[in-house]
Amino acid sequence: MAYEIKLEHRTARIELLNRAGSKVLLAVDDRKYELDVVMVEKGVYSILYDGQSYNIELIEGDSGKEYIVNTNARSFNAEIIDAESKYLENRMLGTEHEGENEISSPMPGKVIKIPVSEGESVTAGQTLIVVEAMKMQSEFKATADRVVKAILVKEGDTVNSHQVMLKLE
Amino acid sequence: MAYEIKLEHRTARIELLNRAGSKVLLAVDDRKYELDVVMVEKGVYSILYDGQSYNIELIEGDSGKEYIVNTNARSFNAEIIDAESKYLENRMLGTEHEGENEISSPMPGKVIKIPVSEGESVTAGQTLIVVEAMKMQSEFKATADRVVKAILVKEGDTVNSHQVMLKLE
Amino acid sequence: MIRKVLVANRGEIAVRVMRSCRELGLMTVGVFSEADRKAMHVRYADEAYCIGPAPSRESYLNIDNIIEVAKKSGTDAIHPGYGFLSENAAFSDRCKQEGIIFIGPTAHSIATMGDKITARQTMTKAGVPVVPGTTEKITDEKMSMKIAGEIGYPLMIKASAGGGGKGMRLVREAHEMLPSFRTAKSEALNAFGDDSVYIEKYIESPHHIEFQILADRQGNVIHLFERECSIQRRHQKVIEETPSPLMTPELRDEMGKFAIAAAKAVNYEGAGTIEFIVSDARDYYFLEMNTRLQVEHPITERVVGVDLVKEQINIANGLPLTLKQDELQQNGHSIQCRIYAEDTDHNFMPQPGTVTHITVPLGLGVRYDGYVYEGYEIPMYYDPLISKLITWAKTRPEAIARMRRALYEYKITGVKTNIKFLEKIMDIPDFINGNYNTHFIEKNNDRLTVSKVCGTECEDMAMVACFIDYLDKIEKIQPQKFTEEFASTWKDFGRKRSVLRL
Amino acid sequence: MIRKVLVANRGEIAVRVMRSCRELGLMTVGVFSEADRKAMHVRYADEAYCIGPAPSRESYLNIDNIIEVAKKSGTDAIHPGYGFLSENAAFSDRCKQEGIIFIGPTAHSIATMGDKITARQTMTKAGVPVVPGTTEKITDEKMSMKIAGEIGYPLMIKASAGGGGKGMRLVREAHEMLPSFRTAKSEALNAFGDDSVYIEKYIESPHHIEFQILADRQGNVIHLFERECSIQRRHQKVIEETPSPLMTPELRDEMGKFAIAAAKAVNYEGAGTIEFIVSDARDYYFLEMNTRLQVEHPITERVVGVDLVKEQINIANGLPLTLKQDELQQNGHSIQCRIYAEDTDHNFMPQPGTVTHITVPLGLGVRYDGYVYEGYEIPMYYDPLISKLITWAKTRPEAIARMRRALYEYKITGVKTNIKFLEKIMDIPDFINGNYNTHFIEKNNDRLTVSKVCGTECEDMAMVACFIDYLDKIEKIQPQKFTEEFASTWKDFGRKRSVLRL
Repeated sequence: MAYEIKLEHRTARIELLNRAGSKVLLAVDDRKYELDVVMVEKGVYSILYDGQSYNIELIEGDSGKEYIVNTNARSFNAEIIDAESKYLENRMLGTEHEGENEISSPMPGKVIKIPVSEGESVTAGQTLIVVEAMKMQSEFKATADRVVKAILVKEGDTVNSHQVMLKLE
Repeated sequence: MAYEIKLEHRTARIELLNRAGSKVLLAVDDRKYELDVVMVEKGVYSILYDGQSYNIELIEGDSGKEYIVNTNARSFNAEIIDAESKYLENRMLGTEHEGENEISSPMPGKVIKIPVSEGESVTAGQTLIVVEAMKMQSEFKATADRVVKAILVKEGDTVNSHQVMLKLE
Repeated sequence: MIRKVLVANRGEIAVRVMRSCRELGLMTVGVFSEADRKAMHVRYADEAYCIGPAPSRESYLNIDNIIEVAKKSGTDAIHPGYGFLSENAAFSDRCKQEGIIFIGPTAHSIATMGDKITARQTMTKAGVPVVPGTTEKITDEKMSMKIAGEIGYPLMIKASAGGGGKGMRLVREAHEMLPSFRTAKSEALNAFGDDSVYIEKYIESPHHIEFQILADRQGNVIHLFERECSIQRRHQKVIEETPSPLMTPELRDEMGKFAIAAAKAVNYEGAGTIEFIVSDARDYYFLEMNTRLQVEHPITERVVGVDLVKEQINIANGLPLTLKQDELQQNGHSIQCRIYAEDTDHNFMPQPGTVTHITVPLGLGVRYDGYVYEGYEIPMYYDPLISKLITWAKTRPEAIARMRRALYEYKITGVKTNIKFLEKIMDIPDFINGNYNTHFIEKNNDRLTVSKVCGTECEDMAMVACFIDYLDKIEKIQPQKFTEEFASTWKDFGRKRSVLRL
Repeated sequence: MIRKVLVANRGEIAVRVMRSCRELGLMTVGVFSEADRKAMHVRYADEAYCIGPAPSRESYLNIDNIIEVAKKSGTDAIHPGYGFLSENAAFSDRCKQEGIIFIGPTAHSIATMGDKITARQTMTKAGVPVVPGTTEKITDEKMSMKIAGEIGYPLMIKASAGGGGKGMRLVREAHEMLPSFRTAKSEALNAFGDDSVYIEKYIESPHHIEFQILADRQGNVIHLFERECSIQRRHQKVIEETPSPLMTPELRDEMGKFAIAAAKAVNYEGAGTIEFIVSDARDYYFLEMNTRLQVEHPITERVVGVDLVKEQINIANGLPLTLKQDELQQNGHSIQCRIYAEDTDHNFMPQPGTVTHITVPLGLGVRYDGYVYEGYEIPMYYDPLISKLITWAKTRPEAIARMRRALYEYKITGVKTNIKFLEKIMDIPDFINGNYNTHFIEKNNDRLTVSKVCGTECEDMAMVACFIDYLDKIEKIQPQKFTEEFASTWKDFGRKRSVLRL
């Protein structure tokens, strides 16, 4: 069994060589590891490597292939890469990054104000939408001169994390 | 929907009259309750009745119909009684209590000593088996003059909670 | 005597107040918005009632609904916590009218201290030093230029009804004065419906140091020493400690006396805090009074050895203070870190969401005041404060070492928090040396935004955990095993059915 | 200087020791038996190594395996915690031979205090009062009768190598003497391979009061006041507090001086405890010395404001004590409750098992030292101690109220615990009045075995929770819904497969 795993900007191939209970023998690229791996609580792994005690916490993303990984030192985004992901990635390389044409909220919140309307031309730095969460208002601004293509929410709406609120042309 | 529920020595009939989200209308015997019931954590219920805030914790038994119920004041054994349970209970009433012929451990442990053998006659108070758990040894004794019918474990064995270790005649 | 207390608040402070009520043998009544049915304070209270929809204005700020619950439940007294209605003079007054004890000061004290210009005037009259500036509201532009000239630059323009940085402008040179004056007035009008502003001298490198006071109805007022609150982001405190590294015994004594004078000037009763702004040269000026319990009150509790909520309740019961100024002392050192659900890499953007896993730091010298639990969804409607972590030790270096240890142990998954950010602060020389002011986070921004190093081996382990988790997940739903699984689903159902006799 | 510490223990004490090591910036090495791979101390340590199978004799008591790990990991020092190898003279010696610092006293101190007759002799020589009785081992029956006559009845026969109540007999009248002497000898032989016994006067209504001491290599010895440990079940402490309700300042001073003399008599170094037996009339006698950290050390830490593990490490580093006797004082009152996995209704039978849910008590004045977590299976091989709950307050009544509150908040489901039992103790007048001795639990047995009242409404709510849980469970597997469910299982699988691209 082997997968490529992407950890932020680094990609490595992990191959399972042997496994008996919590004892795992595997290779990360060319480096072999003999490990003792157990899930101690849901999503919490304890790994012993050559005596070193590592505690790793995972939060699974929606697709089942993405994780947020917390080590003691820091937090990473990780992704399991298989044939499907590779295909998507290759295809993506050819196209423009879609995100730039969409405005989405990074956290759940409430739409307070939409000072623009569909079809309107906006200039870089102009506020497109204001979202409030936990007593803090965040203004989302145009990063370049654009035209508002579609407004998908209205004032007073509650939005989820990563929900697209506005599209630009 | 209605079930009889046995809480230690008391049995009551609970009937669901209405339910909308967390709001529940039900009757316990003749007493009607309008409640707000939510499971806040796995097995942990918060019930509001006329403003009173109750916290109830459940531990489900193996059969799915038995619970250990913890209220703030004390702990109970509870059982959902349906047609099947009633039948079993009625049948049981006619027979002797089986438990008296068996010796089982109330907790997981290790068998330290079995000073009797199969077929041996034992007298009331005689030690039949010694089990150790958490540095404490417990002696299980005969409650009446009996004959050892079967010994199901051996010294050094690990036993689970409620595992039958010895049968008497 | 008070027997039943309604806590008109939510989150960690509601639970904290109820804990002291329970220790006193008092019954507690919780109130909650529709978004808070599963909140810890509802579970903790003896009684709990819904007071309206999620937005604060319709629930936690709805005086009528809260009073209705108080009457229905036979409450003797209301504790407002901090925030929400805690500094609302009308609420204090309404409680009085309804014959319910408000655990806090009178409407008069709240109102006097709530309006910044009136507070400045009152303090000046009482001999408490205030930041040099106007004592009258200014509306006239010519007058503003004249006064600015007298005070000298740099200076601050502030909204009289202000708060939260709105209607506030820093003016460094004379030519900026008029435009800033106009914007400040317009912002103030928009935000508070009142365009009156005033002008104060701007203190460079300011420290925020506050004094805790307690005052009873018999007129006894004591102070419980200072708290250093200069570590702030977005004008909100992040870390507080006591004693302040800047303080000297003489200065403490002087400022403490002024704090008492300030409280006496408004016939204060209950627990309150006098905030001072202090320059690097240790010049100090009255800034404002918070007429309620502070978020950072636990560090004072730990070092002085009192329970401030119990003191508040005793005062509300009309009892005289039993603590005497000359018997009080600061024992050791205490630090508090505020744990926020926020993204420290993106301008401290708040992060509501569901907490999937928590490991709470415990052990010697650690106090933890929180309210979230595993599976709890932090609502988007309220403050992002998750918990407060308080350490104590004999010395400041040991208290810092203990905080570093506690933050290392503290794990929350599911929402982003500032735990790692706080951990980094514990390693910054300026903090370790106690050499900081309110510019600390800005000044140390580079060090605070760098991630801790997770070397190649550490990265490998992070990947291994994902790998193993993914393998085990796939194992469970592998197609070749599916037919077996499928069969066992039937079998499972059969087993469950026989057990349950459906 | 010590840089890396191996903690030769498990459970709460291993985690507690590692916390202080972390605060000191020391690396920690954990060791674990095969039953403890998922234990908290393994997760907490910087490094962790397996040292053998579950039974203690093959792992936590296996000196060779522990030394091997110490050498492999480059450990400078070993902390033994309490229990296991903490009072094993051979282990202390072996560490010395291997060039590893043993964080504890020398083999000589351990051995002298470990043999009860030798300890009695040493104390008598040092002028420390001991319980009237023999100073020599007795094997002869006639001699035993003669000595018994001189000491007077009631008296105790104790095994010289004894512990845990084995080889111990209470003799109330002369005619019981010979039979008891014979049984005690035979029990002692069976249990310890040594049939020597000694005789002591029996103290009616005894109190167990102990003094914490610290001694450095420079010969400085201080005491950190007393702990009252009289609340016991099966000869094991359940609740401890400091100050002792029985104590007077004069008595404290006297006993403290004897505690120091006792430690000096064996050239002690490190942290240790002198246990005294005290009569109602406040006559006191040396009972034994524990040459290690005690389970109940946190109450001393809280009231005196020290970290005893850090003091141990400093002493092991050869540093002189920085604490001075005349600068130490007891500040407020502290109580510790030991939380055991046990069935208090059935002779405190231990209850290993899986913890399904925990709510930890927190907030002002509460310290929690534990190691179990949700989903953790408490193994059957070791001590049933789950955690220690410590409260502090200015006064004893407030510390009791706080403990009552903390126990109310503390919830563990999955295994039976003594939490409710402890809660009841907080309400018993003899405890509240501080009027108790080691017979407390026996004496108050009736009050302690009665369940708290859960009235009809409370019972109804208990049933309602079961009812709703059962309904929702059935809803999920109802037969009429099964075909739909079945279809959705397929759909689910299809969805998962497309997501995962199997």
